[in-house]
Amino acid sequence: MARMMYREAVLRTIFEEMERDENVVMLGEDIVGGMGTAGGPEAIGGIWSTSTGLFDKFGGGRVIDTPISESAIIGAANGLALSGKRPIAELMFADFIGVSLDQIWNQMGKFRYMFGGKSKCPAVVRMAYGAGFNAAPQHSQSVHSLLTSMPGLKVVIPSTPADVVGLLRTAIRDDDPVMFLEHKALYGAKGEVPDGDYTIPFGHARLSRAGQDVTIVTCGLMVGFCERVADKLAAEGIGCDVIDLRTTSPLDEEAILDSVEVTGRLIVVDESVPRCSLATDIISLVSEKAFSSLKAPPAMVTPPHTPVPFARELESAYLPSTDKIEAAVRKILAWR
Amino acid sequence: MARMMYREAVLRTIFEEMERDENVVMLGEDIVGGMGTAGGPEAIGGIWSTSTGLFDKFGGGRVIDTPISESAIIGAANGLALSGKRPIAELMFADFIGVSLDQIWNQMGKFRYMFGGKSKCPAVVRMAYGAGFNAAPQHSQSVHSLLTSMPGLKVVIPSTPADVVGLLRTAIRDDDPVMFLEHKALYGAKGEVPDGDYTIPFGHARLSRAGQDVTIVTCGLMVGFCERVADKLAAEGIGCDVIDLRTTSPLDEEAILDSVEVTGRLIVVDESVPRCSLATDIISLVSEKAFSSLKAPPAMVTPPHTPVPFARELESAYLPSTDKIEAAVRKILAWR
Amino acid sequence: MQLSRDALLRSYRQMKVIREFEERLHTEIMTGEIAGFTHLYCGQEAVAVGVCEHLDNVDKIISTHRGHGHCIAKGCDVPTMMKEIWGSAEGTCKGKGGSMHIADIDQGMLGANGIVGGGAPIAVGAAMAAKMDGQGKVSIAFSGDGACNQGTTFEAMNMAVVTKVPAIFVFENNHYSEHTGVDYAVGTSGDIASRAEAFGMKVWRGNGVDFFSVYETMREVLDYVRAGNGPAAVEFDTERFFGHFEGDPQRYRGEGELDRIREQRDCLKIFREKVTQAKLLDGADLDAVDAEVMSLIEASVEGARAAARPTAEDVLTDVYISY
Amino acid sequence: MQLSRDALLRSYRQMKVIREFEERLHTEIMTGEIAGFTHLYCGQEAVAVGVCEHLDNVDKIISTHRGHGHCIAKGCDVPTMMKEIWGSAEGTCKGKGGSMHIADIDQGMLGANGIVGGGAPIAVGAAMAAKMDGQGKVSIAFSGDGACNQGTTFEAMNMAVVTKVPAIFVFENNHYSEHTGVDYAVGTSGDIASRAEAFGMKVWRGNGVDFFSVYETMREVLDYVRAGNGPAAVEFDTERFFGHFEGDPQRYRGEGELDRIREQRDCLKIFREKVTQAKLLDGADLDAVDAEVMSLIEASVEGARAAARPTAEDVLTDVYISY
Ligand SMILES: Cc1ncc(C[n+]2csc(CCOP(=O)(O)OP(=O)(O)O)c2C)c(N)n1
Ligand SMILES: Cc1ncc(C[n+]2csc(CCOP(=O)(O)OP(=O)(O)O)c2C)c(N)n1
Ligand SMILES: [Mg+2]
Ligand SMILES: [Mg+2]
Repeated sequence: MARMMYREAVLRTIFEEMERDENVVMLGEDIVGGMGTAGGPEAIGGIWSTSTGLFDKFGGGRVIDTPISESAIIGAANGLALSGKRPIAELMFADFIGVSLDQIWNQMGKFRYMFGGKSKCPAVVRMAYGAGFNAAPQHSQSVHSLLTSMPGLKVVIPSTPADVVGLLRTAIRDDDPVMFLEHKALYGAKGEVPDGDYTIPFGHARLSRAGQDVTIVTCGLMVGFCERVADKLAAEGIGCDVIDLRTTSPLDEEAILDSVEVTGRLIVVDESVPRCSLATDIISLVSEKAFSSLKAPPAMVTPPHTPVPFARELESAYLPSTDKIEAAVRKILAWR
Repeated sequence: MARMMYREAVLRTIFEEMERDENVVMLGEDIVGGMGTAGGPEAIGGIWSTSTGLFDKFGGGRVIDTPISESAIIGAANGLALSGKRPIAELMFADFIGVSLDQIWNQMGKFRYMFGGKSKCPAVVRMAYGAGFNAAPQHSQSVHSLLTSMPGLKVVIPSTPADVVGLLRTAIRDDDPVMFLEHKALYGAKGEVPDGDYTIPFGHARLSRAGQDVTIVTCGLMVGFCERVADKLAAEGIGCDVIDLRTTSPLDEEAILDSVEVTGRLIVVDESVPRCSLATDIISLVSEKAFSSLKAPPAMVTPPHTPVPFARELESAYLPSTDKIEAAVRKILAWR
Repeated sequence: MQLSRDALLRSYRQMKVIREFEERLHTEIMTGEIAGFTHLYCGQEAVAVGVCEHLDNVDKIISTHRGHGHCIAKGCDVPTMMKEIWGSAEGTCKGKGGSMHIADIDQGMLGANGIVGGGAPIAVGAAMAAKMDGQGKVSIAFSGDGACNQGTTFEAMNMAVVTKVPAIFVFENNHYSEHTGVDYAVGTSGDIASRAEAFGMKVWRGNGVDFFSVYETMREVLDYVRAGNGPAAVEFDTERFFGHFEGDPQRYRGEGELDRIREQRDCLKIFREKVTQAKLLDGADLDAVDAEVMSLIEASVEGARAAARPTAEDVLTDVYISY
Repeated sequence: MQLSRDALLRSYRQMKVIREFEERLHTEIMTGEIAGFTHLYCGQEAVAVGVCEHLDNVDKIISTHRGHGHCIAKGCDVPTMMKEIWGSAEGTCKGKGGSMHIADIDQGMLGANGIVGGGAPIAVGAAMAAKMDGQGKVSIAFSGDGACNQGTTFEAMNMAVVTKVPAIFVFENNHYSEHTGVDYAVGTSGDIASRAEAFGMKVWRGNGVDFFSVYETMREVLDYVRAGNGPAAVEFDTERFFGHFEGDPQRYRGEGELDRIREQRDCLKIFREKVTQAKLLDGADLDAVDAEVMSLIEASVEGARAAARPTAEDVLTDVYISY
C-alpha cells in the first residue's frame, strides 16, 4: 500500500502501463507542455499534472503533444486503436466532447458493432469533469449521463486514488473504448493504493457504506458527500447503503437492486443535470425491476436543469450538498 | 383545412414565416442544391424537399447554401440569432449533431443563461432523425434524449403534418433555441392542416387516444405505432391513453401524471436507445411524483442499447414494433 | 518505371471489378432488393486502384460514404462485400454496417465512413502508429471535394504536419458534393491542393481518370512519404458516373455531361487505349479479364442472394450492452 | 490619416484601462477573492483597441477566453465587468458567466468564449446578418494562435469566403497556446496569415504591440471589407505579459523574456514614445489619463466588492427549466 493523490494515481498508472506495454501511447493538448518554446518539452507537464515526466521517459513518439484540435485528437486515438495501439487521449476538460463528439459517438463507439465485431478499438479517453472551481458554464460539466447514453462506450468514474489505479489499468487493457472521467476537485484527494498489478473489473460497484434503511446510489465526487451524510446519520441509527457505481456503463444493476430489496428506498445523488440522466436511469431501473420492494417514491439529488453558473454562491447553490442529501434521506424516511 | 404531406407542412410553414418576417433566414447543406453547377440554384432543392423554391422566392441572402461544415452552420445560426435574425439551420441528418455539438450544447443552449439573461438566441435547428430506411448506424439515430438532457434547448418532435405547422411556427417565433426533429419516415405522411396562423404552444402534449387502463407516453414516429395498438386493444375493451409529447423540453408533466393517476400503469414507447433516455426520464418522473398511483412497474419499449444496425431484419428487430408495444400493454395489465 | 504485364493486368482487373460491381449494383438497386443508401464509385476507379496498387496490408487506408472502390482496391473480398450490401449475416460486417461501413482491418482497410470528414483524423492516428513502428508504412485518407471543407479534415492536415507522420490526404475531386459544385463550396474556386499546401505539406495533382497519371503521381508521393518526410496531399481530378446516391435525378449536371464523361473520361477506356496502343497488352488479354470479372460479379450476386440472413438475436452481439 | 487629439487620447485611455484592469486583477486574484479561471489580456491592448476604435455598436465582435480587453475596447461598462468578475448579481452576466463569458449584445460584443475556436463560426453568422442589412457593418472574430488550429476556425474561414460576407478574422499571435509554442502547433512554422490567405481571403499582417500599426492596418482591412469585398484576415504579432491563466509558472518562457517584452514590446510605452516624440500629445496629457484610469479601476474594484451577491434563487432564472 502506498498513499498518494488521485492525480498521482493517474500518472503512475499510465507510467506503469506504458512501461509494461509498448503499444500504450498518450496524446493530448499540452500533455508535454513547452513544445516549441524556449523552456522546451516538459517545461510544464499537463495542466492537471497527470502526464509529467512521460515525455522524458517515453519520448515524443509515444507521448504526443497536439495542437488544439480535439476532433483530430480523438480521431487519431481511433486510428491508433484500429492500428493495434492502445491510445490514451486526454481531453483537458470534459466539456470538450462538444468539439469532438462525432469521433466519440459515431466512430469510436460504433466501430465494433458496425464492422460486425471484426475490429476492436482499445482507446481510453481521459477527461477532467465536474464543478467546484467556479469555472463557469463551459468548463464545469458532468458528462457521464451523456456518454452513458451512447451505445458502445464504457464509462468509468473513479472516486478514490485506489479506484483510479484499479479502473484505469482495466481501462487501458480493455479492448473497447473507455471514457475515463476524473473529477477536477478530486485530483488533490489522497488515499491508499494497493501495490502490484491491481485491477478492478468494470461493472462492479463498491459498497462504501452499509445500512438497512436507504440505498444511496452515486459516483465520482458525490461519493464523499454521501459518505459524510451516511456517517452522520449512522450516529442517529439511520443506516444508508452508499453505492459507488465506479462504472456507469456497464452498470452493476445487481448491487443496486439487491440493496433496494433490503432498504425499499432509493436516492440517486449525482452531479449531472437531471433530464434524461444517470439519476433517471437508476430510478427507472429500480422502478421497473424492484417495484414491489419500494416503500417510498425514489428520489434524486442533482443540480437543477441549468448550465453551471459561475459565482461562488450560485455554484454552491447549484451543486448537490451534504445538506440536500441529508434532507432527501430524512424526507424519504418520513414518507407516508 | 388542407391535406398535405409532413414535408410539405415543413416547407409551407418556413415559406409563410419567411414571408411574414424578413428576419427569418435559412441555411444548410444543399438546401438550395445546384449552387456552382450547370443546373444552377434549385436544380435540386433540399434532399428532403423541405426547402424547394425558397431560394427562388427569397434569394441567396436569406436562403444560404453552405459547404459541408456543420459546426460553422450552427455557429453561423448562433451569430445570426445574436444579431437579431431568426435563423433556421438544417442538419441533413440528426446524427450530424456529432460534428456540431459544441455550437449546440455549449454555445446556443447557454448564451441566455451565461450572459445573465441579457441576450436571446431565436434559432431553430431542424434535423431529420430516426430509423426505418436501413441507413445504418451513422444515419438513423434518434437524438431527442441527448438534446433533452441539455439545459437551455427546447426540443420539439412533431408526429403529424398539423403538428409540424403548429409547432414549427411556434419554434420560429420562440426566442430560445429550438431543436426541431423531423422523422424521416414521416416526411411522406399525409394529414389535415388547420388554416391560418395556426400555432401550438410548447409543453402541451396531445392526447391522441383516450382510455382508462394504461398510459402510453410516446413521440414522433412511435405515436402512430401506439395508436394502432391502442385501436386494436380498444376493440377488446382495453383502454389506452396515448400521449404524444410533442415537445420533450418543455415536458408536459401534468398530462402524464394526470393520466397515470387514472390508469396506474405507464409504458413509455420511444425510438431512442434506453440508457439515460427519455424513457427513463418519464419513468423516473412518474415513479417520483405518482408513486402511489402506480399499480404495476412502469415499463419501456425502446430499441436495445446498441447502434442502429443496417440489414432489414436487424433494423426491424431493433425498432419498437406494434407487436412489442402490444405485448408490453398485455404484460403490464397482467402484472400480479 | 514500366509496370509489368502482371501488374498491368491486375490493375485493369481491379478497376474492372469496381466498375462492374457498381454497374451491377445500380441495376439491382432499382429492383428494390438492396436496402439503404448506396453511393456508387463508378468513374473514379483509376484513383482507388492507382493508389492502392502501391500498398500492402500493413499500409492503412480509410474511406468515405462512397467506399466500395477503395475497399475492393485494398483487397476486401468481393463476394463478401456483396453479401454485406445485401445485408447478409455472412457479409463483411454481418449485415450490421452495409454499404457505408465496409471495413477489413486485416487488409488495412479502416472502413468506409458515413460521416463526411470522419476519416482524415483517423488516418492521422494510423499514421502515428506507422511512425511508431518505423517500417515505412503509410496511412491514406480518401476524401471528397465536399469533405475537404469539414473542420475535421483541416485539423487532421495540421496535426499530421505538426506530428510529421506518414499520412497522405488523397482528395478525389469529382466536382460535386451531393448536388453542389466544387467551385461554389471550396472557397478557393475549387482548388483543393493549394489549400492543403498552405497547411505546410508538399502536394501533388493528377488526372484521376487516367490510371497511369494516378499511379505515377502516387509513386512519387509514396517515395516521399515513406522516406520520412512527413505528410503529403494529392488532388485527383475525376468523375462520378452516377448520381450522388442512387435515386438522384442529377439535374445539376450540364447538358450532355454524363454522355461526355462516359465518352471522354472513362478510366477503363483510357487504360485500354493506352495499353493496346503501346502494345503492352492486347485486346484479347483485356477481354479475358472482362469475362472473368463478369462471372465474379454474377457469382457474387448469386452468393449474396443465397447467403444466410441475420436474425433478431444478432442485433445484440458485437457490442457491450447493459439493458 | 492623422488621428485627432481626441482620438489619440481616447485610444490611449482604452489601452490604459485594459492594462490597469488586468494589472489590478492580477493582484486581486492572488488574494483569493476572485473565483474561477482568469486569463489576462495584458500586453495585447494595442490589438483590441486598434481594432475596435474603428467600430461602432452595429459592428459585432466575438472574443475568446482572454476576453477582457476586447470587452473594454468594444464599450462594455468597466465597473459592471469588474462586478461580473467578482461574481456579483450586478455584474454584466449577473454573476452567471464570469470572466470567460462577458457579453454585451447591445454594444455588439457577442461574448468572450470559453471554447477555443468557438467564436469564428458565430462571427460568420453575424457577418451574414450584416450582409443582409446592407449597411456596411462588419463582424470580427478574435482568435489566438492556438485557436487557429481548431477545425471550427477553418470551417468558418471557408464559409465566409463562400458566402462572401463581411467577416474579419483577427489572429492575435502571442506565440503561445497555453504552454505550447506557436512554431510547434501551427504547422506552417507559426505563420497564420498565409494559411488564412490560402482559404481565399485577402490578408494583412501588423505589429500587435504598436497601436498605430494595428490601427492603420485595420483601416485598410475595414475599407476593403466594408466595401463588400468579402472576408479578410489579419495576423498581429503581439505579447502576453502574464501567464496563460493566473497561477501559470511560465517555465516555457525564455531567459529574461518577460522583462524583455515588458521593456521593448509594451504597447503603452511605445504609444507614449511615439505621440510625445511627434508632439501630438505631451506627457502631462497622458499622465492625466493615467490618473483618471487609476481611479476608475479603484472605484470599479470598490464597487465590485460592495455589490450585491447573487442568491440561490438566481440559479433558476434566465433559462427555461423543466424539473
Ligand atoms: C458530417 C456529414 N455531413 C453531411 C453528410 C451528407 N453527405 C453525404 S455525402 C455528402 C457529399 C460529400 O461530397 P464529397 O466529399 O465531394 O464526396 P462525393 O460524394 O463526391 O464522393 C454529403 C453532404 C454526411 N454524410 N456527413
Ligand atoms: C476547445 C477547447 N480546447 C482547449 C481549451 C483549453 N484552452 C484554453 S485557452 C487555450 C490556449 C489558447 O491559445 P490561443 O488561441 O493562442 O489563445 P491565448 O491563450 O494565447 O490568448 C487552451 C488550450 C479550451 N478552452 N477549449
Ligand atoms: Mg465530390
Ligand atoms: Mg496564443
